[in-house]
Amino acid sequence: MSEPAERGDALLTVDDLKMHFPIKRGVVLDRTVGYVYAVDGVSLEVRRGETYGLVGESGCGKTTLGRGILKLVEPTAGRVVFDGTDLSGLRGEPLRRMRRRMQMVFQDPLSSLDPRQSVESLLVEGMRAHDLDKGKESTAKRLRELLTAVGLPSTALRKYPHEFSGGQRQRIGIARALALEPDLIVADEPVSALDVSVQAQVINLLEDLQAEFGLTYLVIAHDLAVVRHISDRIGVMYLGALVEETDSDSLYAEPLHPYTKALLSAIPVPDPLVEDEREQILLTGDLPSPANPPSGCRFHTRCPWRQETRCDTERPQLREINAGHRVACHWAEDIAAGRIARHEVRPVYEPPDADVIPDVPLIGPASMTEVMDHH
Amino acid sequence: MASARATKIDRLAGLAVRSPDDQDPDGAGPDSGLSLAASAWRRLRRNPVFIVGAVVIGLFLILAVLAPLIAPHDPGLRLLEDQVSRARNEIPPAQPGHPMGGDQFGRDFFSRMLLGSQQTLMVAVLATVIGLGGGLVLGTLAGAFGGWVDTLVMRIVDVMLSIPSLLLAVSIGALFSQQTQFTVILAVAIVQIPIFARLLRGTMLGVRESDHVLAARALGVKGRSIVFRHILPNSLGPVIVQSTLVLAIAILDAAALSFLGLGAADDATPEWGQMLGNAQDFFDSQPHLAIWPAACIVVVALGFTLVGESMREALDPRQRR
Amino acid sequence: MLQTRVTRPRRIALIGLAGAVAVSLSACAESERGPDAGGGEGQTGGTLVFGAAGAPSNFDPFFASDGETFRVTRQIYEGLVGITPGTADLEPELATEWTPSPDGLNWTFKLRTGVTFHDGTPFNADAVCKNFERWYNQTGAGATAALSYYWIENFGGFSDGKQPSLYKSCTAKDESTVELALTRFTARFPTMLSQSAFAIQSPTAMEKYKADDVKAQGDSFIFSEYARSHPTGTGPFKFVSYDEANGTIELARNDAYYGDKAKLDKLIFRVIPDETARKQALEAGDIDGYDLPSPADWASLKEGGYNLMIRDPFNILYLGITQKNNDALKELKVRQALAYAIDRETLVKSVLPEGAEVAKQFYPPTVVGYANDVMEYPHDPAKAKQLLAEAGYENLKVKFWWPTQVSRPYMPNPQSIFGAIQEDLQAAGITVEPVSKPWAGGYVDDVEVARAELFLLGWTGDYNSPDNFIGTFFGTTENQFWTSGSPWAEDLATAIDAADATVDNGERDAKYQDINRKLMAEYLPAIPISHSPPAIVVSSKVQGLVPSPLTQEEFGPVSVTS
Amino acid sequence: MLQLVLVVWVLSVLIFAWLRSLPGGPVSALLGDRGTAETRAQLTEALGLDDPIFVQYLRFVGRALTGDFGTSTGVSPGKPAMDLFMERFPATIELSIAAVLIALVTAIPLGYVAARRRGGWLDNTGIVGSMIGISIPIFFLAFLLKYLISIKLGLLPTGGRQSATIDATRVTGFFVLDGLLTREWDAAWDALRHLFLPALALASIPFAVIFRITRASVLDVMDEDYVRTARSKGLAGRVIRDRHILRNAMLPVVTTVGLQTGALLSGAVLTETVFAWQGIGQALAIGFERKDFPVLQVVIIAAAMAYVLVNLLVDLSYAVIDPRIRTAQKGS
Amino acid sequence: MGMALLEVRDLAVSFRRKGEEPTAAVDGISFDVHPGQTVGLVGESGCGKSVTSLAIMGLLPQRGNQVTGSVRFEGTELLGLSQKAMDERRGRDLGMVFQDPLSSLNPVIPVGLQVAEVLQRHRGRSRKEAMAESAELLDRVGIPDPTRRIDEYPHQLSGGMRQRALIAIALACRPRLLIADEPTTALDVTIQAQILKLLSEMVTGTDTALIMITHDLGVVAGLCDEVNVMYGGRIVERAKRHELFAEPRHPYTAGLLASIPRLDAPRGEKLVPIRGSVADNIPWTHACAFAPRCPNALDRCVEVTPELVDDRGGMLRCHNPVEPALRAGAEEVRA
Repeated sequence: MSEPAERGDALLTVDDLKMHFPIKRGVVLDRTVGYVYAVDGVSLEVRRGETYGLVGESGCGKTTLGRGILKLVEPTAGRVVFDGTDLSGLRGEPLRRMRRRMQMVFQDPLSSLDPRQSVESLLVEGMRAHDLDKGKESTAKRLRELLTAVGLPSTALRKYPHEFSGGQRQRIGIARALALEPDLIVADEPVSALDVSVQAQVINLLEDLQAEFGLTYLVIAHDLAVVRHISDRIGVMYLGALVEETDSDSLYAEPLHPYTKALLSAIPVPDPLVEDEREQILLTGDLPSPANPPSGCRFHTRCPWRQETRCDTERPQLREINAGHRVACHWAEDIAAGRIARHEVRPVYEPPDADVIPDVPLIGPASMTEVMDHH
Repeated sequence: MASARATKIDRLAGLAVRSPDDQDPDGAGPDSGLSLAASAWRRLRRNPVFIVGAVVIGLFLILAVLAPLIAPHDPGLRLLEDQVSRARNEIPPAQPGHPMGGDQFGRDFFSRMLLGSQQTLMVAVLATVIGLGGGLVLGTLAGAFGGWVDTLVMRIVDVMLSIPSLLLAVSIGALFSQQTQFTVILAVAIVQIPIFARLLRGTMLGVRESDHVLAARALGVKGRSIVFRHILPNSLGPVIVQSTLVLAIAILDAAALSFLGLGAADDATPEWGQMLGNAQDFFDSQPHLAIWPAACIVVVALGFTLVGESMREALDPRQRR
Repeated sequence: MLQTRVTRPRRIALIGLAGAVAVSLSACAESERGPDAGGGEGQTGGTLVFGAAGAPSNFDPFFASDGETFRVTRQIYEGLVGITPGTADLEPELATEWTPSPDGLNWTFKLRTGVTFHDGTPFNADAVCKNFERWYNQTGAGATAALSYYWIENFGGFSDGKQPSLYKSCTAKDESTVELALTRFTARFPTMLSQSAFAIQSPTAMEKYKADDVKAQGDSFIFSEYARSHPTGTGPFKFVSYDEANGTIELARNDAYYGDKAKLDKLIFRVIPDETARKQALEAGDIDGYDLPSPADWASLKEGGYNLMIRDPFNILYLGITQKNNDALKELKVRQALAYAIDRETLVKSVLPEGAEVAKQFYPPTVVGYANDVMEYPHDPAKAKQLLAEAGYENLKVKFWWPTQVSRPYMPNPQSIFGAIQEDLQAAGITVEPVSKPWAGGYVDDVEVARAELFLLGWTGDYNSPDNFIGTFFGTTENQFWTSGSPWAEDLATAIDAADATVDNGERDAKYQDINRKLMAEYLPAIPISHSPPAIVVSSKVQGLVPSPLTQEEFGPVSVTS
Repeated sequence: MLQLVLVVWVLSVLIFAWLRSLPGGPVSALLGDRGTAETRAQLTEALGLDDPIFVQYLRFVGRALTGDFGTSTGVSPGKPAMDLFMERFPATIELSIAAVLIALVTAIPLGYVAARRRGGWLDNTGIVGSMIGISIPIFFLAFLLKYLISIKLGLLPTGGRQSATIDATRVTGFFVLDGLLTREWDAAWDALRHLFLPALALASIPFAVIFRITRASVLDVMDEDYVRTARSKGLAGRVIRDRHILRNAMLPVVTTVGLQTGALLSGAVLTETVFAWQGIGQALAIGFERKDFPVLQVVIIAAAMAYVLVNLLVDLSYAVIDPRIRTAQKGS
Repeated sequence: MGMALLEVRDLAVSFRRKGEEPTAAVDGISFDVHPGQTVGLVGESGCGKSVTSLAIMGLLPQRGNQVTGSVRFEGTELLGLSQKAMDERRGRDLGMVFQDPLSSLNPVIPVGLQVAEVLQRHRGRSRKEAMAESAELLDRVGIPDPTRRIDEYPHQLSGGMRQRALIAIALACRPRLLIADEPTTALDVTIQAQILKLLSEMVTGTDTALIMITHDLGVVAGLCDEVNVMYGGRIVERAKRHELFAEPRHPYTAGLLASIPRLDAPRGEKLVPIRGSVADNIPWTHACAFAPRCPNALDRCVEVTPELVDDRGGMLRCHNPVEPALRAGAEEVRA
């Protein structure tokens, strides 16, 4: 965004949120053989009017965190406070009412739109659920406003989702969220399913809408370039926890966490000059299984700055190093100051757990044959 | 462990939740933008298998509707009884007014074949409707509520599924002291209930976790509304396909019950399966009494099977080619 | 009450008593079967495979009551008395002659000598008495009607004395003379001994294999080892094996047989439950013959060159009437109206097989006491309507039970018979409400406990005796027809008993004729419909099979050409 | 395993209650038209059928625990139901295995070729054939086969498991196998001749299903990326077919074969009746007609168990074929 | 630069469906690849880049498509080659790495064998030799503990390891040409960096040529010598990578560059999107397919098909290319 909106108080506070999912297995009897620690103690704050970007690689728990915040999936522990209301105890009707104020934009615009509903009924449905369709006239007017806002022609109302292009569908998804006049929009990978040439349209739209309606965004994405472009502040997640949080500019300028550094250096830049010169911090190995996270610092198995002490045993907490810059690394200052040198990391190869589908902890397989279909 | 039959049904259920355009991105064909149903219909319309099946079913339906008007005689009246002789094993031959002669009781065989279509259709449709209805109720209960309701319903369903279907139908058929067309329908239908229930529940569980249902939940749409406006309508595809196939199965099962002597005792209103079952004894001497109903059953069952299978193929993107 | 003094000479009495049942005396004179008694010039050797409709329940005929079992045991065992092949007439078998005391209570049987059981033990008076003692001393499961049906039917009770028994004692006078003492006179004795259930079995084998070790278990009975795999008789065939996995029972020629040795090396019964399958097995040459071919197949079997033998009908199909639940049926006029309404001539012609006859009374004409001048009910719908009107039941409604999943010799196709009668009744203005039930799935129960109103049922005679028919139907007042509701029920039962106890032949014949006349004219507790002939079919290779009206064929004289 | 026990127990209760509520029963079956009200009552008492259902059930369970499941009243009167089952089960297994073998050896190659030549005459014939296979009443097909081949042409026996005149030694109850084991070649050949037609009729449904699943599965697998990878390696066609296509395509086929057990048991009731095959299918058909409760109880429960067990085996056999399952199991 | 290893001339691929007009997926593209060179094919989904690679490899489905033009590999025409002759070359001279490493590996065969079977096929190795060599290859592509891995199945490996295994398969016989079709799209960025590094390591210093197919301009910027930008089944621009990124000439290339957020761009800079979507293409027959979305479109663009012509050392297919000055201006802003 060109001009960051005025930064207000916290609209959303997440406090030590944990989301663990049991892994069930067994040929004859299902039993819980372990847990996937999808989100394992995340605390963050989203301020009114800002865009908070949550970035991380697949399996880091960012999507689960987003759904947990909206209570679409029940968290295991921790608190989510939205505008002063603790959502943890909220259930049933009050929770449903609360949903009006927190909306979601999904990754896949096609699958998130019911193929059997026209755009009109898609948009009206949420309004009806919250008694916002006061009358035929006013509803029609509201629909026109929404379409104009997301840049769709009013003829779109009678059409069905499959008749639109990917970018347009995402606009419909955004309009659906907007229809409820929410305060917070959680956008989960809002552009990653779109063609590159179309991504910019949606990114710009999101920015414009924020300016127009004073929205607060929580943007979840794996593409750091996109997140950095759109967000005021960014949280970097690794294996179920935040490792670094700061504003967008400082993140690029002075990343403090080794993981953030590696992540930034891994992103290719469409400029040969930059590419030819830059120094890459290549991480070895793969993301450990969230069902069996490493002890101590979750990153220590791959960290080029890992130290013999502390890293393996003591889990670093997020701590504020500079103003508004929090890092979960024992040695952040020393690394920044160059007191600790990078070293080789011998890859500790850990095969991924075959059945663990970290972000989809929903139904366990009914039998061995059913597992087959999960490829 | 759920039986593999149950698993198979669950897998069928899976075809509804698959995303419609999971083709390779570069080969995006002309129908990549169409919805599941629309593109399925497009594929169906061009599928000769479907067309043949649809034509067969169409003719069968027309016949069933018009049969009472065309049929020259009452199928229950022993009009030609005087030409029947047990002693000489004679049945009335074709003659003016009775183009196919009479059956072993001297009833007009042509009229019986014609009206048989109506009764056969009734058996097929009623059995399917009852099976589907029961399955819908159970499946919706399980699929919508989940939790212990799901567990309970599915345990019942699993036990039912662990008995081979014809065995179950025969057992149910034997339960009635007086066998009528309705008991046959019921026996055939009850066997289908667990299949429908499991199928629907599987699909619903899949659809329940789909993005658009999540979206509806995020919108704050009420639970009932989510079930009936989103989950259920989007879960019906495989169930509809299955119903088409069950229409065929019902006709075949009814015939099997008759063969085992569990068909309707009263055959004044004819039904093909029953006619076939009862004609087995005369196969050597009067083969046409068996062959005609058998041929009609095969053709109609084939029609339903063709339509059902082509619908399944059309709905299953993996088979899209 | 049965003690009628007989004053005629013994010889006459013998002739009278035996001859009253067995029409021909020649059987007695011909103490040994002639060399060609089996008929035909059939060669010796070979194997005959005969199709059976069901598995035998066991091989101890005393504990059996079904035709499938008797068909097998009849080849293994013999009784004291037998039936002349092709007739229903008595002839000597293991006893060469028998003499009653004048009061008919003590019977002296002279036994055939030189006879041994298949296990090599001798057949003698002692063996005979051991059989009778065994029968009489049954207890527990062995004394239930499901097992000792024929004993209970014919002799009544057991040694426990709960029910009176016809049997009193058996004494072995010498090696080949047996004296049987009865508690009363019955015209059925000794003909009743021709029934397969009273075949003489080897006491040694029975003891060795614990023949009486039967017990009720679960829903049925467990038979003894003897009954399952060691049947030992004196007949022309010996038991070899029962291959249950393949459904075959194998018998082999008894080379030690005292009479004409069996011509076949082996006689195999193969179980093929499905009727159509049986016919096809014959046509394909898998079997050489089978019993009770469906009348629908008769014509094609004959055309196919098979030897279809139609037996004389020895059964009765009747339209049962239960007076209990429908007041209208208590009226004689209504029952007569039903009789007039039914067109039995057409029914017999179009629905029943060749050789079937309209039944004028409750047993076939070959049985003693048949009255030629009973009241007849020709087809007359007008008369039927008139009678109904007179009785005040113009709009008569009846529930009509008919069985499914069954075929009996007297009722080859219940559905056809029901359909024909239903149409006739309706033509006479009677409203029929059909109730169909599977034979073993409720039909028999309903009929037996008099729940039905009209029903189809019948009876196949076991041996030539009127009592075997009408005695079974009306011998007690508690019966399926609910005759106890009628004033004449007691009279009828008494009359039947009296006739049976009448020693004098002519007198007895007259009594039975009188009963029959009354049954048809004054009582009409049910409506006799027809006598249907059961058939038996063998391939053209098979010679020497003499069809028996009692469906009791013997395979000893049978031979096959290859 | 626990669940299997549970299923069996629930089934036993259901089936017991169910059968006892059927009209008619052993008394009618035993006495037929020769019963009188008096003898019926006497027999009912002797057999304990006048006791309350739960007493009867307890007695049944008590006996069942000692391996006694009652005695047949109709199919083979007087024979313990369990003995009857054990004796007839091999017959049905023999028939089913033969049917599955026929289906497998014809359907898999045909399905493969049909998929490779999609749209060709063989493909179209196969599809139409398989659709007819599941649309034709199996008993009618059995009947036609018997009529044409056994009766009209006289090529094969009309029914039974072995000619009555053959003197064969019984070892396992599988007649063909017995013949081979005892070197009674004529008995084996004779049993095989008896087996062929019923197996062929019974094979119609598994053939249709296996053909279709093989075809669909091969079509699926042919489109898989790893087949493209295999082609990109320049591998020989045979290697691609055997190692890359068929091995993967067989996974759904294995499940299907397991699922077909149910259809086989259903089909066996009809086929065995037509061909007078002394198996449990025939026992069931007769059992229902003659209300042979002990036999029905044993056979239905055993059929359900066999069905569940076969499918459990199929599930387990997956691990042998599919390494993905194997490691998942190791992990648990 | 010597003789080209691969010469693609007028390659066109069209798909036919029953009862439909054939659709052209690739519409007459030509390019050369020289030994040791890395050539990029860049474009969005549906531009025909993957179809091109499959056509070169002869891996298009056997039915329903028509391939015309010429693909010469070391002077041999590949398109007309028999299946057998093509099999001889595939895996030995031509290797390919696919997009989805999980689905591209056979799930029921151990990884080692999947590598070894190429060696058995083309190098005539016995199974034992091939397995040993397979372990070495896995080691070379950076799979730790290769002797254990060779007996494991694809699902037991992580995404990155799977892609390494695929690369090992493709490189097993040291092919002259390696085609990598979106090899990192399915991977996370940190893994992507590993794989890209591995790929460039494997080809630099050898004479193995690499065709890199991707939608990610960033990937191309760091890897390729020459870049072909594809749109609607045709090449619209070709240039050396420095030239391409410094002075994009085609409005599509320029538009792409301007529309993607760059990590190094200052925050607050508004993205310039390309309007419309890929579906808004029009056929090349009498127009420029990009015209409906093109900010520079002229009337001529919808009347005359632009030809691919030489342009400043590269090639360009545009009636109204972007002037360097405009881009230079943008460059300044950034600097």
